[in-house]
Amino acid sequence: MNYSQKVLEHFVNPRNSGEMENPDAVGVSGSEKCGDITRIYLNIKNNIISEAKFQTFGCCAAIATSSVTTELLQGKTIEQAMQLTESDIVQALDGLPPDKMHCPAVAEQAVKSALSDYQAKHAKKGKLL
Amino acid sequence: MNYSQKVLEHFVNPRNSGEMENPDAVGVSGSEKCGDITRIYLNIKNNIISEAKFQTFGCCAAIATSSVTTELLQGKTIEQAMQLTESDIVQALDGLPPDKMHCPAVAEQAVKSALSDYQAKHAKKGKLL
Amino acid sequence: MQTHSVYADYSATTPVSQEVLQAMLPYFTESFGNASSIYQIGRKNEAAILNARANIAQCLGADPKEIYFTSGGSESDNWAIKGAVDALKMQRKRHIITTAFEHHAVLNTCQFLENHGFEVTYLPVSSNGMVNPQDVEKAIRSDTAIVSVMCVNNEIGTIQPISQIGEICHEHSVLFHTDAVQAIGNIEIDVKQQNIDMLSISGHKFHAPKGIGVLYVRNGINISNLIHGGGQEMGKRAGTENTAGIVGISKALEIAVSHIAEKNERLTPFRNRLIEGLLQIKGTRLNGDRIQRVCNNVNISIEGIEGESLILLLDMQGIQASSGSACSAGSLEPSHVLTAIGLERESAHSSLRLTFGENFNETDLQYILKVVPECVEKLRNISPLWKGGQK
Amino acid sequence: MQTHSVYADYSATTPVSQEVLQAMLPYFTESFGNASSIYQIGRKNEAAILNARANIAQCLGADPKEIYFTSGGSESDNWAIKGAVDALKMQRKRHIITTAFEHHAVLNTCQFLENHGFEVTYLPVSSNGMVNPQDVEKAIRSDTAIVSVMCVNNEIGTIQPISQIGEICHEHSVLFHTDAVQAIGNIEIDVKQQNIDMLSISGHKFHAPKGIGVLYVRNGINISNLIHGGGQEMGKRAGTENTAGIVGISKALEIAVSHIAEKNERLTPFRNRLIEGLLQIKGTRLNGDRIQRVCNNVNISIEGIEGESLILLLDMQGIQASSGSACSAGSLEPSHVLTAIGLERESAHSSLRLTFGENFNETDLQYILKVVPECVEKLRNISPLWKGGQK
Ligand SMILES: Cc1ncc(COP(=O)(O)O)c(C=O)c1O
Ligand SMILES: Cc1ncc(COP(=O)(O)O)c(C=O)c1O
Repeated sequence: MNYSQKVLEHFVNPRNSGEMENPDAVGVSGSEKCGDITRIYLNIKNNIISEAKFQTFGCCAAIATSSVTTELLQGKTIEQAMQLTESDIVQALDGLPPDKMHCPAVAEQAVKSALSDYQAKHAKKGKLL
Repeated sequence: MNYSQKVLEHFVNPRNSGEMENPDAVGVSGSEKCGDITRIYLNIKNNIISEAKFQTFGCCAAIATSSVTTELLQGKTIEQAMQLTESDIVQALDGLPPDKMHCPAVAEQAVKSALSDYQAKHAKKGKLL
Repeated sequence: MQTHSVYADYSATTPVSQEVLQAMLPYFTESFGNASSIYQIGRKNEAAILNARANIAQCLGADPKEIYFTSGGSESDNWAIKGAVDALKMQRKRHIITTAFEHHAVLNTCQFLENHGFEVTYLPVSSNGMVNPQDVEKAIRSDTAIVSVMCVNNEIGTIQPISQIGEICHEHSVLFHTDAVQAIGNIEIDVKQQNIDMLSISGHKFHAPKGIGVLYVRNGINISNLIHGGGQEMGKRAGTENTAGIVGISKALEIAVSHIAEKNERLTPFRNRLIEGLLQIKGTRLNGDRIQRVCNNVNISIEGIEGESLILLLDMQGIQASSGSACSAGSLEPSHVLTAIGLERESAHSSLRLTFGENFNETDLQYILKVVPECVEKLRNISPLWKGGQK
Repeated sequence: MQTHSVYADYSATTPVSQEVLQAMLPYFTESFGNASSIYQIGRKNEAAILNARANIAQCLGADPKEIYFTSGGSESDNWAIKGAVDALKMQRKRHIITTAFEHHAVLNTCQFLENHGFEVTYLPVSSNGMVNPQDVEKAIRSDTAIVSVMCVNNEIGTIQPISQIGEICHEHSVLFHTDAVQAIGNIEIDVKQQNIDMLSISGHKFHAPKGIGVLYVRNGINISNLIHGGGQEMGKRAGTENTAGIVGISKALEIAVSHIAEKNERLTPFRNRLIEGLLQIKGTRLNGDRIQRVCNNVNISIEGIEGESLILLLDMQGIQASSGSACSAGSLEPSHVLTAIGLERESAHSSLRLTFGENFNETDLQYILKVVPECVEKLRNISPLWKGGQK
């Protein structure tokens, strides 16, 4: 199990960690039973992600993955964010050990879930108005 | 496989080895197939073993056993020689490794066979005269 | 940044001690002969092995002819169980009893045998990590070949009632094997007094090198070979003798057993203070009995954090520890030992095992008690599962 | 008295070289961590093992994922054969083909399997110690699981037509295993080019320590585990990794394969002169083919004398050699290899094997050619079976 410097750095100094007060969207993914659970919080202004935060219960790779994901989301439009892939995340971390290649999927799913949460709410609001 | 000094000494400098010319008795024992064969030659004067020689094909223990046996036989009466046991031989060698405890039996048998050879011839002669 | 370092993973492995290494070195280079050879450098090695066998026998209360060298604890466990049931198969003994929290060397061997027509009973363990001898007795059937219960659990350090279990086995004429890999140097072993028929040991757990182990097999018990070939180990385990390893494990065992009392006296107070100190952290629990445990094992579950990330944070602070057994590191399965004692999968993922060495000292203790809470705090701050004690 | 000394039993075992020992030493003491642990000293060991696996793979023309570490040649042989037939048992493949002159690690494994419902064909070998690939082809049946033929015989040093045998096996979709324990450093091995599915190696035959070996298993071939437990060796061979041994065997193999040409060039003339010189002794014969043999093996039968006593006399003169394989020393059985090539039991008891090392030199040669005839003479003088050439 050899982590890249990038992974270790994000693990030791995670960016944007912690709960967000009044997020515009929240997504959860993973399963505590598998040892991994990630929550992604988003603030969205004018279709653009102005702030992303995370909370993760999981291994070093899971934490680093969430951390880098929040960085990748910053400033992206919803459409851009929707296109974020596992391999974007792996690349941003300078790679992950083979045993840990499932982590980006958890993060990606949390993001997608947050975004659909937002779109659902937004769509509803739109209709109501 | 640890041989006593005595065994090694007899092995390196065997006593009374080689063929005897005109022996009064010869005995053979062992089987080449088992890797051991010993021939004992005796010169007998007035019921007493005046000279004993041996030839042995076999391991270090077999050679040392034969060598020490010829020493033990020297000067013995036929009756005394008949009573020579495996353990006398083992003792004279300061012991033998467990794997080699079959060697004295080969020597003892060669002696017995030489002696019965002699007794048979002698008895016949006695009867004929 | 790092101010101190403590290796606290002695149950995973230990360094070879200088004394042991010095004893081994000649057998790599000068005295390298094949112990089965008949010339002098071979016989010299044979003598060293005989010596080691006798020395190990004495350390365990056994006879030298009952000591077989193997490549480690896993081979010993495999050989004991597979060898015993193979030798007994003509008697139609097709049942094996073991426990739910054995090492995988035992568990996976049993599972393999299940696929080969054997039936296995996995006894439960209590919530404090103890096997009940009565459970063993109840599980014994007329076709039971062997009972295998470990001396000391490798994760939670609980000491099992081996001697009683052995007695029960003997009353029912069933073979009794125990995995003593984690017991050596921590508790006294006397195979005769403790009614043990077969016992596994692994050198690297007590300062001998990796790749050498012992299986004790009581005189009169016939087990099939696991590794067939040359006539080494009295015809029971083939392979050119690892003389350096054999000399090493003999020396290491001698040192280990002669320091048991001293080690217990020294380490027990540290263990107790460590347990007390760590349980000050909110949302923690001790895994395994507090009293019936070896003197160098602490295992706690820490709510809201995951084991691997704690281990890595601790490593960055100079503390080497483990979470679950070293063997299952890298797997996502929660520890089978912790689930066996009733932990939910979540808490089983949140365990920290500290197992310390003979030289553990006050500074080490203080350092751990300072660093662990900090690391836990840090991870809880980013955990979605931690709400300050009230989930 | 003794004027010179020559260790000429390299096929029995070799000393660990200084280079190999130096590579190993850090892994006993400083870098001792468990390779399965996730902290840094564990990961450092894991990296050393990955490195070794890649290096060994390269030496053999294999993929790193095809290299498994074992405790030696015997375990590798046992695992390959037992593991393969166990994995194939559902397909009702219950037939094994091997040869009459394999090492006991193969022969006794096959015998064990015969007692477990398998059928084994032991192919004959020719009087010059060669296996005929056609014999392999003829022996293959629809239920043949595996063919095991050694690369180089350990007693008489003959080099077998492995590549052809492998090709035949593959034409018939049968697994091909070869015991290459005596081949390493003497002949080139390329598992892919030589159609080898599984290959056994033992470290101590080429200056690595005793107690470490390798089994190569071609990608896509599934064999059952021999030693179950932890997830080491990609889940196929349990036991805490013997990092020092692994680093040692990697280094030693690298050195051995890079010196094959040089070694052959240097030793072949010595071997030939030794054979010629020793055959000057009346009543001697060469065992094994004169050409198809490794560069460091001489094996002759000497009428009228018994092997062990010759070995001991030679040892007293500083020459270490063997008679029959080291493994069968101490047993009274004549060498099965020599009887397989058609020797009478008597001549099989009268063999001398000299296997020399890389540094064998002119002085060694001259010394052997002087001492051996003297010792033979001495023993023949007391032998009842020697009558100066005419029995
Ligand atoms: C051809 C052959 N196979 C297997 C072995 C067994 O190797 P080890 O004794 O290292 O287990 C040996 C050596 O004794 C050998 O020469
Ligand atoms: C209880 C127990 N049994 C068996 C083993 C296996 O020992 P080894 O890895 O040396 O084969 C271990 C260590 O990993 C252990 O802790």
